[in-house]
Amino acid sequence: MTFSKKLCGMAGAAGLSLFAALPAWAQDAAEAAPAAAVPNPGNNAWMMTSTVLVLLMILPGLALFYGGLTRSKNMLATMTQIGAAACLAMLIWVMYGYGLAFGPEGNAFISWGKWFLVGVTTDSTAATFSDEVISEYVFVSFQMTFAAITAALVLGSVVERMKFSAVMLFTAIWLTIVYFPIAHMVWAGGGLLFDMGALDFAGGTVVHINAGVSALVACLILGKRIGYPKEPMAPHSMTMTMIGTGMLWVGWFGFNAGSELEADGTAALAMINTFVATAAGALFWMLAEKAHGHKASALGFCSGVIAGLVAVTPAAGNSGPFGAIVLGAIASIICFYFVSVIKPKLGYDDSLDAFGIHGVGGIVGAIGTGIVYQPFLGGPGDGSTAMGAQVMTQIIAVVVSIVWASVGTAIAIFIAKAVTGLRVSEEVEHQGLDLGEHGERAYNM
Amino acid sequence: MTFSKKLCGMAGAAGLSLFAALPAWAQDAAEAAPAAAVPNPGNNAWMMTSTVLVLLMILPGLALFYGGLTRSKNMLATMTQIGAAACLAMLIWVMYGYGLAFGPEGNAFISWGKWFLVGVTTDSTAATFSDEVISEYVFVSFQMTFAAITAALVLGSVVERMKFSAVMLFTAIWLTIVYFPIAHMVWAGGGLLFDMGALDFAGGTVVHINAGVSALVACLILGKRIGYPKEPMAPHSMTMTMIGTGMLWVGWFGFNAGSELEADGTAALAMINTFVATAAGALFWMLAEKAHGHKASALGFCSGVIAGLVAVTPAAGNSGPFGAIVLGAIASIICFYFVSVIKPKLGYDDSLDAFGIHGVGGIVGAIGTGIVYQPFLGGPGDGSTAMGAQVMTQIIAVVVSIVWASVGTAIAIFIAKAVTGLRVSEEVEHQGLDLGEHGERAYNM
Amino acid sequence: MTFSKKLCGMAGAAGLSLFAALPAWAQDAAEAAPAAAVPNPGNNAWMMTSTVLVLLMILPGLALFYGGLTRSKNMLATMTQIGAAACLAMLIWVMYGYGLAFGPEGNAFISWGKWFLVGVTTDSTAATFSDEVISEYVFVSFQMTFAAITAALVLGSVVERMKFSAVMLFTAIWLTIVYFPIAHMVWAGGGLLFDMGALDFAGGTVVHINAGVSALVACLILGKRIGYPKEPMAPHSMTMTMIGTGMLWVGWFGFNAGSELEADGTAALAMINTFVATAAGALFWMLAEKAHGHKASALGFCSGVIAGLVAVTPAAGNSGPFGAIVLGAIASIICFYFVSVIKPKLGYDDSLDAFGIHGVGGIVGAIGTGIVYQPFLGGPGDGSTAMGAQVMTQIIAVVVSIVWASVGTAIAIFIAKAVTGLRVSEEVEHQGLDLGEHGERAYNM
Amino acid sequence: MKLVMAIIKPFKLDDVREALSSLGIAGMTVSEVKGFGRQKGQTEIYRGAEYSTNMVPKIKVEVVCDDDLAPRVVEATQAAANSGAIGDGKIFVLDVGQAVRIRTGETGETAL
Amino acid sequence: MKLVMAIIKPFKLDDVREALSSLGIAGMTVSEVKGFGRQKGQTEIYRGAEYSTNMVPKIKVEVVCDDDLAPRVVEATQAAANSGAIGDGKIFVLDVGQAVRIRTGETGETAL
Amino acid sequence: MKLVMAIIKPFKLDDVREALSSLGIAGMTVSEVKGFGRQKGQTEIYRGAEYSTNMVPKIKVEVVCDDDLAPRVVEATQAAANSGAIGDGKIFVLDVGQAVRIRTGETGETAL
Ligand SMILES: Nc1ncnc2c1ncn2[C@@H]1O[C@H](COP(=O)(O)OP(=O)(O)O)[C@@H](O)[C@H]1O
Ligand SMILES: Nc1ncnc2c1ncn2[C@@H]1O[C@H](COP(=O)(O)OP(=O)(O)O)[C@@H](O)[C@H]1O
Ligand SMILES: Nc1ncnc2c1ncn2[C@@H]1O[C@H](COP(=O)(O)OP(=O)(O)O)[C@@H](O)[C@H]1O
Repeated sequence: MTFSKKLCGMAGAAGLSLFAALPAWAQDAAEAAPAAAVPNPGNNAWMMTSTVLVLLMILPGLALFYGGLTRSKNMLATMTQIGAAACLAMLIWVMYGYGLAFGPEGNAFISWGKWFLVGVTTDSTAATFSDEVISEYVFVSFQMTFAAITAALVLGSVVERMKFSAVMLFTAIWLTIVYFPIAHMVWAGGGLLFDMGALDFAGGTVVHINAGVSALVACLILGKRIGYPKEPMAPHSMTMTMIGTGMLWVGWFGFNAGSELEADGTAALAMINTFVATAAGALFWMLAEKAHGHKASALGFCSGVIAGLVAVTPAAGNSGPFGAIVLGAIASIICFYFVSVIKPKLGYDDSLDAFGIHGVGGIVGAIGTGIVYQPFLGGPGDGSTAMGAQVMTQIIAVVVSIVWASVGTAIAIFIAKAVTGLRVSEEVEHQGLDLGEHGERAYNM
Repeated sequence: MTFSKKLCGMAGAAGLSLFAALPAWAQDAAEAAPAAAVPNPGNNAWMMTSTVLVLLMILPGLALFYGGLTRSKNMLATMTQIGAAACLAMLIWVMYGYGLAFGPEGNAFISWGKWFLVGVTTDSTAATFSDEVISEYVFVSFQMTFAAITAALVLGSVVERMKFSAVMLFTAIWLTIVYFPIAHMVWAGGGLLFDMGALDFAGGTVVHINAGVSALVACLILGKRIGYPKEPMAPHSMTMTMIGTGMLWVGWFGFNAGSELEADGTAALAMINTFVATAAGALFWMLAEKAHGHKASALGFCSGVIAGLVAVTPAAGNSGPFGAIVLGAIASIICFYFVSVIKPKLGYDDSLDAFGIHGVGGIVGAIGTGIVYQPFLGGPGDGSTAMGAQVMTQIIAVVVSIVWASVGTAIAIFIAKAVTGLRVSEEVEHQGLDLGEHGERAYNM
Repeated sequence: MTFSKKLCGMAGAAGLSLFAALPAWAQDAAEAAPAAAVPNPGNNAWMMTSTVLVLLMILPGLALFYGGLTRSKNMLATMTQIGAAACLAMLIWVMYGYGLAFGPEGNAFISWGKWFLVGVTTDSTAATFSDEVISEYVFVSFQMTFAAITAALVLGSVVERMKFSAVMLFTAIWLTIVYFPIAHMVWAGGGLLFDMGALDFAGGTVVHINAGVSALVACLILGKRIGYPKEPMAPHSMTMTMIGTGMLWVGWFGFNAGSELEADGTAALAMINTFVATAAGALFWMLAEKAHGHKASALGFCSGVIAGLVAVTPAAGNSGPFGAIVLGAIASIICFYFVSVIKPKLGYDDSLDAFGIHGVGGIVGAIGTGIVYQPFLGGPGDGSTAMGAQVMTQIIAVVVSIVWASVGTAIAIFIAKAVTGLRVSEEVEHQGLDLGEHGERAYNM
Repeated sequence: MKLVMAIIKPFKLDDVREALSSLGIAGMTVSEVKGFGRQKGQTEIYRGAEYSTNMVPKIKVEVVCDDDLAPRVVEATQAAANSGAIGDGKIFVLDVGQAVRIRTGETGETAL
Repeated sequence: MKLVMAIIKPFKLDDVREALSSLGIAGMTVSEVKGFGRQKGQTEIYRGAEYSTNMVPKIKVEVVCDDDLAPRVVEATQAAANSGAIGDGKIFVLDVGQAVRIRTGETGETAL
Repeated sequence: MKLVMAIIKPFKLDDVREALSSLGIAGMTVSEVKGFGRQKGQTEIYRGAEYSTNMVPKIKVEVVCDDDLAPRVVEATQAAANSGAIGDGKIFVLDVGQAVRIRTGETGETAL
């Protein structure tokens, strides 16, 4: 349908090395392949597994990671917001989200068509980066989980005070005016950033910078929690946060290695990178704590895991393992410094550091991908784009995402505020959103 | 071995569209394929993954979902009953369960042969719905997990008061006289309901209606918990229930998409349906709460997820995504109404609503599958069976299951009562089954 | 590179039955296959899934299983030690661990080469036991998770009192002088025990005996927890231990069925064995408790699950299902007897019974594998090696592992003691390692 | 005024609360405690390690009432919490010098 | 000496602690309790089962001080814990016959 | 009768219980509390947010005994709970007007 499809056609056999240089899903993956193409069950199997793994990241993964960090009176509200926002994203995706992001017609900012998945059948397929195809329903499902988790990630900054109704309305608007366009721009052939050659293997820009920046804007407009930062608001269950961390890591392999769309050697590279960058992130956050005179903490471990995962996301298939280790370590240290030293000075209340980790880590990862991609650093690039040029492209992609996400989020939040009031009453905030918004307690021991 | 095998042979190339109309595993899947057939590793991989996912549903999934809803003094008992019943089911399955359900010889109600898996080797294969095969050990394992989870589901109505010994004895008898025959009738070639053309993609009848109805009968005979309904019996940890819900959803993809036995486009259809029907179920339960003047609750979210999953189970590969959404939404609203409004009036004590959700949702799903299957509603049917006729077939299958499950469960419970006494002493019930039956506490903080 | 490679070349078509008799990964799996060989996506998909499953075993699986058994004041420390040790193992693995265990050059005890994964690309492959190959990055990742979990398992005996810094240093040394050599000896072509024909399908010797014995030696040197055994130290959350147990079981399919390196019928055999041996282990532990005059407990269930899993690990593809059942049952009873009757008399403080279950169960499994392997017991062996001879080989392998692990662990612990002091202060031990070592609490309800 | 402090079995809480309500007692404060006494605790066994702590979960109910009502509070509590089995618990009565309602600053019996 | 026992709303604990500190009170003991009283509890609904327990989480603060200080402790607590809404809680004052500091064995007011 | 209320370090509970048993004390009631005092709490840091609550977990032991035994109960508790470090806790003694055994209705010292 779009420019990239032609690109694909021309690329032919030379395509593999060429495409390795492009963002994952760079060609028109959703375009039906020639009639003869039948998915290899191995690729379909891997992609279905990957899709399930991304769901594991959302529920229970992210719900526990975030929920454990809140106070116990807001545990259910946090988990329910994540779950319900993800569900809403799924329904919107099959109605018009897929069309807006990967539809058959489009321009540099948005696409259209295939509303309500019309024309998609059990026989239709989506192209991968080689000559293979996968079932289009798998591609639709896989991408659906990306939309769902990104919407959920944003909520990390606004928990413990935002109304449930506001969360739902915000999510619907935000997906429509922020997520789908950015996904199209970065991943779909003909998309603005795709055509510039920006590297984003598994969603550093689309998912993490996008979610992190949107979270920051949202919490700035929403305002601080009552008592913040004076009153202590320690995580009510670091145990839950650690369980969530483990599940996020496990699920992230679907996210990263799945973004290759095939069970091939590049998927395997994305996998090993997702191990080692994360391991480095975890250990270097703890080392940074030590260097800063603190104890190496469990929350530091968890935070480092996430920072490493975020940073390696755009680089997963675009780096060698040692590039990934360096990227994970550096992103982790920068995120540590940001959330522990800089953020307290700025005084805004991003409750669970959605910006401090996904935003900051995403930016480091996106730019760093331009560096570790180079062959002389062990990356899979062919050296045809100079490092400086690639880094500049990456920076432009980052800036575009930041601007788009900021403006779109502000619009979405203000609409949600006008319609729902946005914030719970002071009384509900004291008593907790579990009782106040959902009429339940998380624990009745 | 059975009628369906012949059917398979005759069906030949035309088989695919024909079989799409039949229940999953409809032909004699366990029959060794011709010597030359070697499983495609991709299909084997997907089916092994699916099998593992179903285990995830049981332990920790269902154990947490159910356990979180009980009082903390019965947490371990609930989890242990589920785990131990599942283990028992696994051992029985390889001894004679597989033979009774999918054995090489049989009639409309039961099969026999392959006791102790005799004749099954690493080379033997089971047919899928196309010309492919999968390793028979995979098929045996996959089906084993279905038996195990169904046995565990039944226990939801009797927790907090049934003796552990009674649970174990009941499970053994119930599997033998209820589960294996129904599985045979619905899924095996030559089975009564299979031959009627009842649609049950992944176990709406065999698993959910069966478990739900059996749960109802079991709790009616067992009697209410002391203090029910006067004393409040709030879930001791909705957090655990939400974790369990997430795991059940994640694992359910093995259940539903795995029931295709291949990693093909129909599996992908089952996958996307399992996403969207569930998302609709979750949101519509919460909407129903709102409409009823309550707050949208976390337990409502969880209940809606399960209701959606249950309803889409028979329809997973037998519906288009929007049929699945409607089915999930309707089932969820009906289940909400049933457990929140009707059940309190009836006054029986199905502690965790095994009937209210699995039974009711299963019935809605089974009958609804006859509707959403139609091509004019976006379903994959070829229109050869009129909607009315298909719905009638579905209703008959539902009625047969209900009758069989009720009678069999009553027999099993009465035997368990005669042998073990069935119910713990009043003192143990007060003190909790964790201490009284297992000598432990779930939490020693 | 090594002897086995030649063996492979010679084995040719006859290889399959021959290799079935050998440990998994027996040939030089890491050797690049001929240029033409391309991995079947189905096998790659299964191996990536398996790798992810092993991570699930570590985090959250083992972290929860172990963490739940400690007192709440040490929950985070336990989980963090497991997580951080696993991360360290991953980094060491890609730096020099893979080279020491599966490097291109080597002798009977150790190999070398491929430092920093040099030469491994997205195109390089590792041989399986048939003519197939898988991506080498997948093989590296899969094996990496084995090193990581084994390091984490050892820590079960020393929790609640060992310094975090000591844990990290110990792990680095222990992997280098204990794990990598034993992995090489057992699994790499040319390795001492491999060449002897010792059977170890998925790591009974390398992982479980090794971890169990090392744990015993480590806790003997470290000393008891203050108050042990007088003061009660009940598990702070059996709920967490049960979640962990479920995840370990789920993940173990990656461990066992993944060790076939392909998604074939033998992987399926390993899968069904991992179901039934575990089910038997769980139920027979509870029966042993009953027989001993106790109540059948939840911790008994969990312990039996692990004992069954440990015992079936070396036997997974080397036994028929009923051999596996017997093995699981016997190992479980022996482990029960060991930890409940013998251990209290010996008086050492292996806090979480890493030796009592992994060590003892591993030994039973390793020796038992020599028995259940025989064709007249339903095993897949071809009868060419007499049972007595095979059992003797197994015993030798066990003894070598025990001696090597004991000596190596003692060295590693003494170095850690010299450098870090090994044990936390008495005050920190009273107060808990969570606050004392990490500055956090697991629960702030 | 008197502080009536009762240590009761957890499942008797509802009965006690109802009994006190019917005496016109409008408020009480409840906490979870552990009791040692004649009643044996359950023996817990974890992998062979046996804990027979003799420690039993109990509920402590604290009610402040005026002096006249105190005997009837004690009586009603005793009647409601009684199951006839060992471990039913104790009631202790202490003197209270002063009571203040925080919201209004009222003192004495009107504060209750 | 007096034992001042205050039942307050959980989010007022910090204010009370500060108020007492500024009176020179060096120590206090705090516990989580549940209160029944005029303040209505939240209604919780779980699948149609409605629990309106009237049971509200509260914090109990116990401070032992010498007799002279007691009135000021009561006053300061009342002022700090007051939000003007139903359920702010109560303060009770009891007599304490003896106090001992475990570490040193000191008794009486010096033990506080 | 006297109510001896001791605030002690959690790991001293077993010692205290044994000491009281050997005085013939048959029952006691124990609860988990948090103490503020001279003993510093641990500083917890979560992503740069530092909480030094000065709040330390303690155990409250409540024993009712007859007047004669009270001094010995205090003494034994003080000896058993003493570790010599700051934060060992306090013992307070209050008068108890009445005691009732719920099971039997016995009152006074025979109820203990
Ligand atoms: N001397 C005491 N001081 C304080 N509490 C006591 C005392 N004796 C008993 N109790 C409390 O009363 C509870 C019940 O006492 P117990 O001796 O078990 O049975 P009974 O009340 O039937 O005599 C104990 O668990 C404990 O909480
Ligand atoms: N008679 C009483 N004895 C002990 N505690 C009481 C009594 N009355 C009230 N309380 C405690 O004080 C709390 C607040 O009382 P409540 O009647 O709700 O409001 P208010 O303090 O504004 O009158 C209750 O939750 C309970 O913990
Ligand atoms: N005035 C007081 N009233 C009530 N409890 C007190 C008081 N002072 C101290 N406590 C309790 O005693 C504990 C120990 O006191 P602290 O000042 O830390 O050390 P020490 O007992 O060694 O003087 C505190 O944590 C608190 O629970």
